[in-house]
Amino acid sequence: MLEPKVVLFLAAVLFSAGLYGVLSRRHLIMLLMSLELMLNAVNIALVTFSRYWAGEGAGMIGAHSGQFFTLMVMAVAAAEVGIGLAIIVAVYRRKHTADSDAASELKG
Amino acid sequence: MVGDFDIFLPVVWLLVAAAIVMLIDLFGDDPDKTRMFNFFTALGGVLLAFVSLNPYWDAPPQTIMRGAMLVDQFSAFLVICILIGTAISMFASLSYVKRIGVNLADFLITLLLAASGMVLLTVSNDLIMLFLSIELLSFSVYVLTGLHGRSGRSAEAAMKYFIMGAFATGIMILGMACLYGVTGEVQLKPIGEKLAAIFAARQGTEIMATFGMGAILIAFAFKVGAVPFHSWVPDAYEGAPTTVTGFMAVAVKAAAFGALIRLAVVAFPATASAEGFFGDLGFAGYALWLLSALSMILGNWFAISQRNVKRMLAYSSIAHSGYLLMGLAAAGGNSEVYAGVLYYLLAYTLMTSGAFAMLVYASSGGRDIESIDDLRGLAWKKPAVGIGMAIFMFSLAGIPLTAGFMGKYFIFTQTIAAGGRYLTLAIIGICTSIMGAYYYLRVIAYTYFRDPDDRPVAGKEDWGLKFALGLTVLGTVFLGIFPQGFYDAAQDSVKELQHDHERPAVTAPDKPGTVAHD
Amino acid sequence: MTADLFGIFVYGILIFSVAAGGLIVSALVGKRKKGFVKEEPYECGVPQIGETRTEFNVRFFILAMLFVLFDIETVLLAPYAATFIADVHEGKGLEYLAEVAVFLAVLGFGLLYAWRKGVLDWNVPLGHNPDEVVSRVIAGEADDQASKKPVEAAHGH
Amino acid sequence: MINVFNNPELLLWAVPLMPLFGFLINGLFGKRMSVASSGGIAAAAVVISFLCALGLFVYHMNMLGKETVQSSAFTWMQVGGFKINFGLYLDRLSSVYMLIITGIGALIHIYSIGYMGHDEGFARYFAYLNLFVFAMLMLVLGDSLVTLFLGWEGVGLCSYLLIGFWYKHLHNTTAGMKAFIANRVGDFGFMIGMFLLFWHFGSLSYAGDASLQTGMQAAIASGTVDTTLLNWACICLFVGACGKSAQIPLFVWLPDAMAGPTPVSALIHAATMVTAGIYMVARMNFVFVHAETAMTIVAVTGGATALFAGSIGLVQRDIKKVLAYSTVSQLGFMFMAAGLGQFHLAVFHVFTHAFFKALLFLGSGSVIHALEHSLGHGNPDSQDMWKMGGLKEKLPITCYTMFIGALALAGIPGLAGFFSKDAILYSAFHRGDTLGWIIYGLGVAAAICTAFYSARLIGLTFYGKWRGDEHAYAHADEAPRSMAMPLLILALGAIGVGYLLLPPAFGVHHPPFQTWLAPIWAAGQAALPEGSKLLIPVEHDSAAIAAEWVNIAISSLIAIGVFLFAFAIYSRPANLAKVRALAFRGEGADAVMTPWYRVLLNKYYIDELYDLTIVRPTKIASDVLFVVVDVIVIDLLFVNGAAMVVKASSDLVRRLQTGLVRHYLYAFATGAVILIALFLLIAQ
Repeated sequence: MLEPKVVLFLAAVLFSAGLYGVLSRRHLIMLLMSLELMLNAVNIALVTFSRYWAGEGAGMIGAHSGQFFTLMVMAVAAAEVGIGLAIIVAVYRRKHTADSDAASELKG
Repeated sequence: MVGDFDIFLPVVWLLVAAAIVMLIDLFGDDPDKTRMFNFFTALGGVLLAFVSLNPYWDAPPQTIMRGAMLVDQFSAFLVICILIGTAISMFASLSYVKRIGVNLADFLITLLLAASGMVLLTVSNDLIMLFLSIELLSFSVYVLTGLHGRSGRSAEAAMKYFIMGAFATGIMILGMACLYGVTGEVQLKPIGEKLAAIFAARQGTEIMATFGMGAILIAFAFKVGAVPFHSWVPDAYEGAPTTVTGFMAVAVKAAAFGALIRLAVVAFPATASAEGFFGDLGFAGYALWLLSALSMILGNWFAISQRNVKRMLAYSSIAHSGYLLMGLAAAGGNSEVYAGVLYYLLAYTLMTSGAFAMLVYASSGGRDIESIDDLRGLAWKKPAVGIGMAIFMFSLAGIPLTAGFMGKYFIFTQTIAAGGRYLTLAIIGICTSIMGAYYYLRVIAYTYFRDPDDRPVAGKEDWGLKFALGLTVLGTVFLGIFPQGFYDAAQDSVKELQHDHERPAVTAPDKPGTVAHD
Repeated sequence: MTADLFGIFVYGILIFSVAAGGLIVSALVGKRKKGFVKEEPYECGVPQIGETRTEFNVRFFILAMLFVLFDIETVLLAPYAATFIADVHEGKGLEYLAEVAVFLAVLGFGLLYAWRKGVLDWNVPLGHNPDEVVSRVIAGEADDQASKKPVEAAHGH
Repeated sequence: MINVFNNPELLLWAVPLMPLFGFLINGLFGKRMSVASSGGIAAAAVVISFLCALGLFVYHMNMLGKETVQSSAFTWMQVGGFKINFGLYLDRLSSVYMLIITGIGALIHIYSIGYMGHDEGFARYFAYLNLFVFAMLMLVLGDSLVTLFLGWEGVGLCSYLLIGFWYKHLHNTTAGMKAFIANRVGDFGFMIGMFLLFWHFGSLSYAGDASLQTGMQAAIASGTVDTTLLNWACICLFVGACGKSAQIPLFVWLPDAMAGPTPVSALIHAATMVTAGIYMVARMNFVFVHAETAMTIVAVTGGATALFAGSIGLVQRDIKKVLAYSTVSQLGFMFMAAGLGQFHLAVFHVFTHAFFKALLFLGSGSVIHALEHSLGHGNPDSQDMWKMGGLKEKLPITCYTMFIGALALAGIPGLAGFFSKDAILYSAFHRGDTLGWIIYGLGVAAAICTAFYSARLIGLTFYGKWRGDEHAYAHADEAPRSMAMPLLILALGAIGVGYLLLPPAFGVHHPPFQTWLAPIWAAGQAALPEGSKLLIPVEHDSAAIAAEWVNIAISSLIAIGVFLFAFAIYSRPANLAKVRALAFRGEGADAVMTPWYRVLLNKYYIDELYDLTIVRPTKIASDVLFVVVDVIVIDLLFVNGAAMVVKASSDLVRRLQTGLVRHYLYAFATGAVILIALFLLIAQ
């Protein structure tokens, strides 16, 4: 069995990669992908914690909530992609580019 | 489970109304004919939700869904704020959405979904519900922001809000994962108990707990638009359709502050340790202190140079978040202040949604009021604009006999009573609200004391807008002159919140995570 | 166990610092050149010739998105199934059946909405949405020269 | 009706509520009413209110001997242990103010019917004016500092609305803004002062069981009077008073506020609102007597303001500006008295000043009204004294009543202003320490200025030769009866009210005004140590009487001498015209100068000399003073400057909001990292 530490490490690396992507990318689709990466990294961590607490003999709600939580996050992430894409398309139709810098009409 | 069904009723009515409007929109032939029917269906949903709150007023708290939700008077108070904001936004939008080329049904559906997300947020009692309801309201508000189909700015605003919001969601879910990781619980009360134990034991896990709480706090600070997580606020507020902006400003804030207070009181331990960042400050006192001070200073400071009225109101809403956060921060020293925060939220709901409705009303010739120059001398062409705008601006500036003054008064006196570093915060608050008076009064000066331009003013406004304005004007003045009844209600609501969650003193266990699983 | 996680999060913060450091250094040291090529999402320096990808009909994407949404929401039945037996033993089976019926009804309602809005019709044009936009956005491609100009102009001042 | 009259509480509520009803009626239906009905309702509301006040004062307080009338309406708010009842409280101090506000208010409402008759916005005007009276009455009749503060804000709001009444002139707008901002600075001080008092005493009420007075008594009894805190509290309260009562350095708004309609200037900016600061200080006298430093600051600020504003008043051309600076100067006198501990003299000067200053303002309004007929509304020439002269012929009633007002203002013996001002100067003279002499010096210098500009105003306006547009002179008509009647009543007041507080030198040891107010100061006086300089003298030995005679002689000489001197100068052109026939023999070019004229010319040399040696340097000095202090230091740096700096910096920082979403993300992430790092650091 994998050490929880290792899996959590993976989660942290993925989350950081997502964070880095959000901060360094300008293309909106890449931004969206990085954001999803962050959510999914947390999913891994949640599942790991859930397993850990099951091993500690925690009550049912405590032990399984992490897994429920993950499912919920997945569903929300899917919805987020849907809405995100719709918004990006709306921006693209007006600015003719998916570069986040092009949308800077509102400022000051 | 089915026995508890009536507890869901507020949300259910909103969702049922949304579903009916959806069906009419799908199967109705002519959108113009079904317009009024849609509107009254949605309004009926809001009213029924309001009525179905009645059993929870003056009643003991009830939990449902194995404790995932908790309905008490505290949430009822906030739901009232949210429903008022929703109803005002609906009334104000009746003809406005048509003018900007949006299908009324689309608007109503999304608005009702957002409102139900907010209602759920105020009754959430575990991390999963908290997460889901925040996402439900956020997604709806993203869509509402980008609803103005013809405007590039609306799309840009939605994009910015979405990217920033999704980022904040990522941070929040990370924080929630950390809290779950250290406590093994998702419900707020057990989390609070275990966190208290963890902080008492101090075996290293408190670092992760701290990190988790910090991340959640940051996400909420983002939702309420506190500096330095405020950057989306002016852009999103300016780009969104005006009535949506009003809704965003008041309802999102009420829901987010409600959830934040519940988190602060229930889940984040105030008694964890004598020193450190909980100490006498209660929940994350330093951070809230800092966020509040920054929001008050920068919000007002940025607002001064704005000529775009909506943008100015956006920065002012950041400043108002600062005043509210001041209440939360001071709660570490004086928990009476929560009642002031609730009162302020109600006052803020009325005056801000009123101010935005007034902007819609003042829009002339089918054109949105953008710059403050568009308001020149409007008070003489449309006296109602002058009086209403003056009342809202006086209220926002915190001038006596208005709701805004009483709200500030309650928060400030309680913060001062908390003493110590909160006194400094209160002084910053007073100074910045004097600074704020400048730009609010400038709006009045423009409406009254500048020569009107030659542009025509719009003809007849619809009754919905007038109703919304009448309600908000009367509410603002009434709350300003007779605050006591509302303040008592707020105090009752808060008492219950704290009473219900009074925790027994926690002794340090041998090992974190092995405290009794209840 | 969780105590060790601090190291991981320090690592995370380190990653962030490296990211921030790179951004700050490049912002401070790097020269700023604005131009058509620099504004391209892919700054590889090679001029783009023609379309690099064939365009898909936008409906592929919308359908795919719908599929993902419904697919994942179906996953939410899993926790329901996990607790179902226990509740049946408690004699709450009917209630739970009603609950899942409501859930499925909501999903079905969403499908109905998409259907009536014409998303599932293959041959009818999609409202006023210009086709192919989604595929172009996803491919990260710029539009043709003509429509790019306003953006250029916007960057000019 | 008899029952209402017998019930003092109902009567008390009627006093502020009548103007409120007037406001509501005018505000809601005023548009559809004529000038007569709109103004009639407004005036009737205030007249009824005055009658109620009179009933309370004469019947309940004097005949039945009721010391106080209290009426608590409801618990307004309760925050923690802090409870505010919303109620009214009438005692001897507020009764004086109540009578001034309703009495003079009623006269000014009546006057306004004539004055505003031709203005299209009269309904709005009367609505605001009624609202003002209501707010002002709440200010003086409220039973706690919080109610006082609400009224305080209310009168500020009304003043703001009324100053900006003629919105078409952009200048008015900025004047309104300036007034409002200066008042906010004052409010800020007031609020802090209130909080400090609340901190110390746990109450803000001055009626009922748990009041400021009982808190003060308990503190004295237990010896825990924190004089440092009280000093700060009183200084903060005084900052508030400076804002409202136009003292250095917050006085700049008052001269600008003259942009509003003239009756408004008379009511708000001379008789009532600007004296709210004095009311507050007098109300809090039992706190102020414990704050010696604050008292010194009050006295010195008052003295300095009196002289400073008086000297500026010497060179103003605008008739209303002269009166405005004069008001600032007289308010300085009042604070001087308050700062010396002689609160009754401050209130007495408020009382007399209300009469003669309202009279002067209404008179000047009558002049402006007469000239605007042909010069057109808002023409600055209608207020320029250099373009007037000889109006006595055209406006006899205005002239003579204003002459009385000017004499009273100048402090000519026998008139109201003399008694109140002389008593203030005497209290400084009598004090005998350095502070007393400084204040006395400032006061005497200010009194010289006062006499001078009073005479100059009358001389330039009503005497001499008409120097303006002939057409305007020809069409200048005496004011209608509704305007003349208030002038006459106020003139009677300006002559008579001074006799309510005759000096002990005249053998009056218990003047009615002083006796009436004595209970108000009793607590404060009792707390003062024996021989304190702040005590109000009760016994007058022969030495004191002698000193008082000296003081009376000095101030009478100054007033009469300076007044005659200035009047001789400024009514000179008229003499010139009269003697012109004697001066020249023949017409045109072959006119020959007569010896008469040489003498006259020589006198003119004296005038020139005077002009060169006294007038011009004074003028230059006060011009420089005006430019440097008023415009540069105060206008630019203090009021506008602070706002400008904030605005400019705000313009700079708003560039941080670049509009690029990635910059927002950087800001978010940086903020998050700093905040979380802070958490982790503190948690360690």
